[in-house]
Parts: sequence; structure tokens; C-alpha cells
Amino acid sequence: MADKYKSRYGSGLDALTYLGQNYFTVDRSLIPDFLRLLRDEEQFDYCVDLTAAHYPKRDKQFDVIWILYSFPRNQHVRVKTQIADGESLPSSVPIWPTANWLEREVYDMFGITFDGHPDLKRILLPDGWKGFPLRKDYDILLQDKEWVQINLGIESGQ
Amino acid sequence: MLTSTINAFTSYLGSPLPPGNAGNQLWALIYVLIIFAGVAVVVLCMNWIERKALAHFQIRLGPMRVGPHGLLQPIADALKLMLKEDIIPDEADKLVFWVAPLIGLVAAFTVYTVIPFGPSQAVSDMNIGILFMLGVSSLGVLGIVTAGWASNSHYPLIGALRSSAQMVSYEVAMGLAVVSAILMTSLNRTGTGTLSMIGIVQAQQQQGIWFLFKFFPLGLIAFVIFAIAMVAETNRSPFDLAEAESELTAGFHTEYSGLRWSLFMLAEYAAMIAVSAIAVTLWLGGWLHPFPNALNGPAWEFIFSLFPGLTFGALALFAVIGTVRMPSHSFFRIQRAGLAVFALLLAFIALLLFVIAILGRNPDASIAARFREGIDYVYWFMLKVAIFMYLFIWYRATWPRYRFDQLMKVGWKVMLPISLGVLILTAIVGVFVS
Amino acid sequence: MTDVPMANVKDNTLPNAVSQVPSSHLDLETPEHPYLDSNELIINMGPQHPATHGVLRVILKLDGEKVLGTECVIGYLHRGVEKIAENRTYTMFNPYVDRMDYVAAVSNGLGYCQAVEKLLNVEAPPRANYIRVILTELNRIASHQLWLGTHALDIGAMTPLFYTFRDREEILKIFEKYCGARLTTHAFRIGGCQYETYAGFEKDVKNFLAFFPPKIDEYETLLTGNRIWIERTKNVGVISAEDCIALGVTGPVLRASGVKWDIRKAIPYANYSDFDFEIPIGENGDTYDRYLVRMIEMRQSLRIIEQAINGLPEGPIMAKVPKVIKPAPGEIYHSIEAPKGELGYFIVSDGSTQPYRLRVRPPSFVNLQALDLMVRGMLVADVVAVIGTLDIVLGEVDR
Amino acid sequence: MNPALVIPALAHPSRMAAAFIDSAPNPAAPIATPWFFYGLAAAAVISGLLVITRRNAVHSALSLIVTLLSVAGLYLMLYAPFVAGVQIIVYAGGIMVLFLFVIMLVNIERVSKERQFNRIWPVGLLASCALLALFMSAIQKGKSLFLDRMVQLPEGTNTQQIAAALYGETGKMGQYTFAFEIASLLLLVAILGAVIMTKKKI
Repeated sequence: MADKYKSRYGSGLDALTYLGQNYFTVDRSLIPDFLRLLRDEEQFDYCVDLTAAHYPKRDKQFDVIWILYSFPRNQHVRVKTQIADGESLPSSVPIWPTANWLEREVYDMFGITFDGHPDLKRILLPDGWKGFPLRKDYDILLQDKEWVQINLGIESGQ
Repeated sequence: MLTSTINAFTSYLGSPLPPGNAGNQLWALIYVLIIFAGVAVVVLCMNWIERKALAHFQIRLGPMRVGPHGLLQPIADALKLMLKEDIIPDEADKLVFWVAPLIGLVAAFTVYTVIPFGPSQAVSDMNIGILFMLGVSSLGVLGIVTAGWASNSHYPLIGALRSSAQMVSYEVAMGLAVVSAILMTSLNRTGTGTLSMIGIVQAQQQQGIWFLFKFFPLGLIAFVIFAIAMVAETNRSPFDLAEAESELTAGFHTEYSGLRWSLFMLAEYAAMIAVSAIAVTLWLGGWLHPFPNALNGPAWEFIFSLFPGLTFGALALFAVIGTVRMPSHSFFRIQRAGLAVFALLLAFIALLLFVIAILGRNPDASIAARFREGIDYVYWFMLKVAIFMYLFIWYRATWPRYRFDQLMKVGWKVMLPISLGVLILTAIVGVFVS
Repeated sequence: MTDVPMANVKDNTLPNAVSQVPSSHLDLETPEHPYLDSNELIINMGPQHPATHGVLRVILKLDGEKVLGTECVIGYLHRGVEKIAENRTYTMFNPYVDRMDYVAAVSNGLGYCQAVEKLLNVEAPPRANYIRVILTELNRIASHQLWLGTHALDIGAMTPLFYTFRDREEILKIFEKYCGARLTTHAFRIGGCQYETYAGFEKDVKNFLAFFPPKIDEYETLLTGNRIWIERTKNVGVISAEDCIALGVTGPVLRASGVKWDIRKAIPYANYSDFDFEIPIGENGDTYDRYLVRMIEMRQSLRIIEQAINGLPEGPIMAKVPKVIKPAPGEIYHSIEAPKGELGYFIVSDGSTQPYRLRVRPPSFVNLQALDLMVRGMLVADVVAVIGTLDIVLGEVDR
Repeated sequence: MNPALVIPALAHPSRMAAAFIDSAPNPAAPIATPWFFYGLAAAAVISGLLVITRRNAVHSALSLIVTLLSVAGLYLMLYAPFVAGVQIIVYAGGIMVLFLFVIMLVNIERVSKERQFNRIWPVGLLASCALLALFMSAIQKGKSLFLDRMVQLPEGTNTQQIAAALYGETGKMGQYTFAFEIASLLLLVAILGAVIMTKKKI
């Protein structure tokens, strides 16, 4: 499988294995097409998870990771791509509806926007919150003091 | 003055009619007071019994702290509710919000004026007694509807809508079931039936059978229809959609608190007792003791008149057992003493009842005999009502809640056709029999 | 025991098509003609509501009693577990996972410990795994009991709640004896178990094995054949296997829709392959099937526990794990079958003592997404039933 | 004053106690007739006025219930307990609940803000005055037709009389049997029509 896609996409795609777990690193430009291919041709019909990681020192600051599973193959695979801060990704909701809330959470925590998402807004944090807590430059003790003061009527607790 | 007062009190004792019909206003007033106070006390007891019984269904103990075995819990709760802050939401329609619990309460209590605890143990005997009861108890829904609307909040509104639809639907099946019982009252020589509550029981006495067993199984089916509809009418589980806790938080009384809320509870329990009383009157022979056709005669009368004393004796025995079983730690000294006093009180009542039963064993016009009769009537009536109250608790512990559309389906597509069928069959059988 | 028909979904016939894209977006604007508009009512269910199992807020758009759409508002219990993980060492973070799905804390701990073990490339010794299996399955039963009690309460049956809590107590007692805690157990350590089984552990577990089956029968007597229960749950909140997969719904909900998939069988972990057990599946994917599936799962868990306790091997309970846990840089995803579905941990290590990034794939969060699809066109009472049947725990949804 | 219309207690306050003591069974004895009538009539009229003057439809409906109950009381005073009972069951307990049901479903906030008395109110006033004049003249003209004293009506058989009028006595068709059946048929048609009009799928 890996070879097939490697030959098709060339340098935009790399197939790797770590501790027995397979993952693809793909170029951002391949993103909706490759995911769709995985679903349609390789039967990765279940999007287990969609998440991101922040590397502030890198040029392209974010890793966005799809964890996929195929029921017929009984196999997990991860797809990983890198994007820069401020860049957006095409939404994978049309491919797996489950990505809806997962993308909202990624947006909520990292500030990565997804084009074509039906209702991209904060999910775990309140709507008016400022800042994206899972970025590395967001300290663990940091709070949106203004929000806390306005909405809870108290001085920020920390 | 003194003699006239004494006369006033004794004048009624020999009367064969309820005071309302005899024109005895003093006794009518006394009856009203007795019944209102009685209902309030019974509701308090019912509250305790429900909590205890439900707790034991659910492997809990229920209230145990306030008084021995939580006996004083309802009183403590009532006090708490009276002292609680009375909250009226800002957006509520104040006047209607204020009036709503009163509507429910008045409707629930007015019904008691025609409930026949005995042939002359009622406030009044209206010749439209059963119609009056159904009519006034159907006004109770107005209290719920207005409460839900006046709260100006969504959950109460949905609760009110549910309960209005539910009560109007189940009233139909209920009414038809009642009509089939009324039809049975006309199976006498003259062929005229009666709507009077006392008349209905007297018809059962004359025919020597409870209407439950009349034209078996027609009477039974009509009774079952009524027994189901009355649970729906009183918004009790499994038909408690109007106050479905898990769906509507508390339904129509979500916004109520304190005294007003307790008025709703009072009205609900009063209505439960009232509809049970209707069922008892119509199908279970009202104040008649079991098997009125077979087991009569002075000997049986005497045996049956011992039952009230026996019941209180049994309760006293339970209290004694409870006292003995209480831990002998000094913490429980007061509780133990309280329960012992309670047991003594119950035993004293039992003794009193036995004395009356023995003194009044000759069916003559003596005061003791009248007293004994009155106690018997009230006892059998209350015992049957109590069985229904227990059923209400049992239902609540056992069943999940119906969904709204299913409730409507049951009401209109199952109960209504069956009750219509029973009505028609009863009429046909009645024609053939007479 | 009521048997759920075991219909297997054939391989390679799994539908790929996404049958419906649910939109979480509700049109909450006022209608054009508010005058005499009797159609739509928007009510807020929660965050303080007796049937939303915590602080879930569901905005319902109703036509009378019919649900036109829902929108879930979550996050009231958000504690930033993933952020905390980045600031704690691997060992220090272990107790935090118990606070996510606090009714199945043991499962959370198992998932986390195994994920880190995988990252370290160590394997827990068999005895540790057997103890883990016993405790996890006990926890699965406890979680299902809590679900059953609250679900029945939501539908209006009060009594099962107390029965399930009575019997859950027996499980919690075993936990307490084993590790000192009843709910947030922190039972496992990275590399195995910290505690050897206490004297009498086997006896306690065997007692429970004998004690519990009649209790399941008791629950079933109350509910399985109850007419009202059947009417309230049959054809309520139906979700097809296709929709389940498209929405990422896992666990008993997926199985009740007819997909015979359980991570314990599909990708065995912690010696689950040693045990013989069935995966119950349903046919219609409705609330009643989900109820039956979970009831059977409890019985199957007992089977697993029985095999594990009888075959409990001797040996060490800890693998050789360094004092300071410092995995090599890399990424790992590990998932287990928690009582509520697939619980996954995605860990990125940068070679330090703290995870660089730790992502929890919470089953409740993903399953909750299906709520909208499941309740559209149903009645308000069904919303409560469906929230109950999804078996969500808000601590896990919000993390 | 006609003695039959006077309650003993009110005629002689000193006999108040005596009234309570009077225990002679007299089923048809009128109790507090005129005062009850005035009270009920006043309640009916005032709440009737409230029905048309309240802006809030729910208040109007509640007032209407009071009116209906007062009228039921008047029926009772006329020794027509059956009609009174039916009035309570059908109107106050059934129809008004449905009224309230409908009103609550409707967004009344907007309605309550609107002016209720529109420009044709003088016409309405004129019409009601004309109706009043008609009633007055009827009473004036037909004075001889009305009884000017208390009539002892057979209370106990009131329900049977209604039944006889509607269904007829044994072997004889009642006076209104045909009309009654026609009315029920009409109602059936109306119910079916309503069901067909509102239900898209039966």
C-alpha cells in the first residue's frame, strides 16, 4: 500500500513505521484527496481521531494527525501533515462526519482553521475565550482574565 | 343554651341522612372540618408511608432520623416548607402564579363533600354526586395548566400541555367506565338508577354484590379501566409525564417553592385519595364489608366490627416490635421512648375500638350502636382506599414512565374502545337480566 | 438470559458511503412570523438538569414535543487534562486519567499505562496483565451498572438504580481492598501493577462471581420484559451501522447496531487473547438493543473474570521499567475497549520525562456527536433516553 | 316578601343558632336563596366583563371559567343539578382546558400588546343594548307567564326528567330524541372534518 502511494505521489508522501505502527507523512497539498483515497480505496472507513501537536520552533508550526482505522483490514494508520501558523486545512467532515467535533476541538485548542467545516467554533472553551491553550506558548497557568472577569464576575483565580 | 347545644350535637346521631341533606348545618360544618383536617393528616401520613414503602422497595430505609423510624419527618417537612422562602419568578404572571395552587387545592378538597364514608357519614348526598365528583376533580387540571403557564418557563409549559392533554383524554375513558357502573345501579325493580354516591353503594347493598363482580368480567374490566385512568388523572407514575423529573426537571411546578409547592403536593395526594374513593364507591362496595351477600347477620356483623380494633392492635404490635428492636444505646433513648408512647397510643385506640365494638354489638338505636356502625363504615371505606394508596406507591416503585405519544395511544386506542365496549355489553346484559 | 441474535457483518461489505452529514448548526433565529407562531420552541436542557448525567447542555429545537434538532454545548467540566499532561512526568500524570471517565477509572489507567509501555517498548508480565484484566472487567461491570441504574431512572424506573448501586458496592469493595480507593483507583503503574493481590482477593472475586449473576437476572426481571420499558426503548434512537462508523461511534452502541467489533478481540491487548468470550451484537441499533448488549456484556465480563482468576499465573507484577521514565522520541497510539467505547491515547514523546503532547481519544466525546442524528424526529422523552443509552460521562467528554 | 324566599337565619339574626339546630329533613328547603343568587349573578357578570376587557388571553379564559362556574351555581339554585354538573364537566373542565391549551400554544406576548377595542366597538355596544332592550321588553310583556313565587321543583327526579325529554320513557320516543341524535351526528361530522383538515396522514 505504502509503495503504491509513494510512487503515485512521489516526494509529497512518506510512509514510516515506529514501534510497529504505520504512518504517512504527507504534504499539506495532498490532504483532502489522500484522505479520501484512503477511505474509498483502502477501506479506512473509521476516523478514530483527529488531533494536532504544536512545535513552536519549527517553520511549519503544527503537526495535524489523523488516526484512521479500517474494519475490513483491522488495521490502524496515521496520516500526518505539517502546516504553518495561520494556514488552514480543508475540512475532512465530508469524508468522515465524526471529524466535525474533532476539528472543532483542534480549532479550539490550537487555532487551526478548517475550510468547509459546517460550524467551526469553540467546543470545550467558552465562545469568547482568547488564546489557544494547547499551543506551547500558552502557559499552563494562563487564563483569559478578561473573560473570567466579565462572565464569572471574579478575579482570575490563578 | 346548653341544652340546645347538646341537642344540636345529639340531633344528628339518630339521623339516617347525611347532615347536608338533613339540613343540619352544624353537623355539616363539623363534617367539613373533620374531613379537611382528616385529609391533611392523611396526606401527611401518606407522605411518610410512601417514603418508607418506596424506600423498602428500593432496599433503603427511608427517613429514620426525625422521630423514631422517621415518624415526625412529614411534620418537619411541612414546617420546613412553610418557613421556606417563597420565590415568584420575575417574569411570571404573578396573579395566576399565585392562584394556580389554590385552584388545584380547592378542586381536590371540594370533592370530599360528596364522598360517602357511610350511609350518613358524608357532608352531603347530592343526587348528582358522581357527576359532581368527576366535574370538580376535572377542575384540578386547571390548577396545573395555569401553574405551568404562569411560570413563564419552558419546562413548566410543556408539563402543563402534557397534563392538560393527558387529563382530558383519560377523562373520557374514565367517564365511560363510570357510566357502566352507574348502569348497574338501575338493575332494580323500578329500573331507575342513581348518580348519588350513597345511592350507588346502597344499590350494591341491595343487589348483594360489589359491582366489581357484577356481570363478571364486565364489572372487573370497567374497574380496571378506571383504575388505570385514575392513575393518569392524578399524574402519578407511570403516567407522571406532567412532572417527569428526568425530562422536565419537575414539570408544571418547576418554578414553585415552599408553601405553594406544598399546596400542589397536598392537592395531588388529596386527589389520589379522592379518585380512590370513587373507585371504592363504584366497584368495591364503599363502606360495605366484604361479601355483603353471604356474610351478614348479627354474628358476622360483630366479627367484622372487631376489625378496626384488630388493625390498630396490629399497628401497636408493630410499634412494640420496633421499640424492642431498637438499639439499646443511650443515643436512642428518646426515640425509643417516643416509639413506646406511640405504641401505647395505638394500643389505647385499639382498646377503645374493641370496647365500642362490644358495647354496640346489639343493632339497636343506642348511641354506642350508632357509633360502632359509624366506625365500621368509615373503617371499611378507608381500608379499601388505603389499598389503592398502596397500589399507587407500588406502581411508582415498579414501572418506567410512559412516553407522551404512547400514553395518548393507550388512552384513545385501547382504553376508550374497551370502555365503550364494556358499556354497551353492560347495557345489553342488563336488558336481558331485567 | 435473553439472547441477542448474533448476526455477523460480513467482511468487505462494510459500507463506505457516508449516509448523512449531521450538522451541529441549529437555526436558532426567530421565525419570520412570530405572531401566532405555534411551531417552534427552543429549550435548554441542562447544564443543570437531572437527566443530562452531569453538566451537558443540549439546546433542543422543538415542534410541540417533537425534536427538530439539537445542539450540544459541552466544556463545562473542561480541566485541560491534555495540557496538564504536557507539564507532568509520565508517572505523575497517571492519576489524572482516572478523573476523566471517573466511573471506569481502571480502564482509563489501563489504557494510559499500556500506551506508555508501548512507547517504552516494554510488556507487562502475565500476572500483572491478569490482575489488570480482572480489575478492568470488574470496572466494566461497575460502569455498566451505573449506566443501567441512571438510564432506567431517566426512563422513569426508579428502583433499578438502587439495586445496581447495591451490587456495585461489592465491586468497589474489592477495589478498595486492592488499592485503597473506590472510584479513582490509580490501580496500575507503568510496567505492571504496584500492588500484589491482597490475601483473600481470589475469594472475594469468586464470591462476586457467584453473587452477581442472580442480580443481573433481577435487573432483567424488572426491565427486559417490562412492556413500558420495551415501548420506551424499542425503535428509539435508532442508528445504523453505517452511521455509527461514519460518526466514529464505538463500544456497545456500535455493537448494538450489528457490527461485531470489540478491540479486546480485534486488536487484543493485555492477554485478552487468552480468554474465551463472546461479543454480543444487536440487530436494530435501538435503545433496547443497546440495553441488551450491555446486559450480555456484563455476563461476558464475568466469564472473563472467571477464566482470569482461575488461571492467575504466578510471577512478577512489574516489568523492568527504569526509575525515571524517559521514552525515546516518537509517537504512539494505543487504544483499549473501555466500557463506553474505544479509548485511545496518542502520545508524542520528545525524549524528555514529560509527554510532548498527549491526546486522549475519549469515547464519550465522539459518541455524543451521534446524539443529534439519533434524536431528530423523536420526542423530548426520547432525548433523555438516548442521552442515557449513549452512556456518556461528562468528565470524559470535557476532559 | 315571600316567606319562602327568606332564610330564617338572615331574617332574625338572633335565630342564627336555631338555624343550625333545625334538623328536620326537608330536602327542598331553599337555603339562602336570594343572597346566593345575587352573589353568583354578580360573579358571573363581573367575570364576564373581565373576559372581554383583559388583554391577556389566559386571564380572559380564567375569568370565563369563573363565569361558567357561577352559572353552574345558578343552575343548582334552579334545582337543575344535572345541568350544573354537566356544565362543570363539559365547559369548565373540558372545553376551557382545551381553550387554555390552545392559548398557551399561541405566542400571546404579541397579541397582548395589541389594542383590543377596535373601531367597531360602538356597533357592539349598540347590539348589546338592543339585546338588553329585547330581554327587558320580553320580561315586561310576558310578566304573566313567569311565576312570582318559589316553586317546589322535584329535585330528586331532575335527572330522570332530562333523560325522559331526551331519550323518551319506556316505549315512547322523547320530545327531543330526534334533535338530540341530529346534534350528535353534526358533532361527529365536525370532529371528522377537524381530523381530516389537520392530520396530514391518518
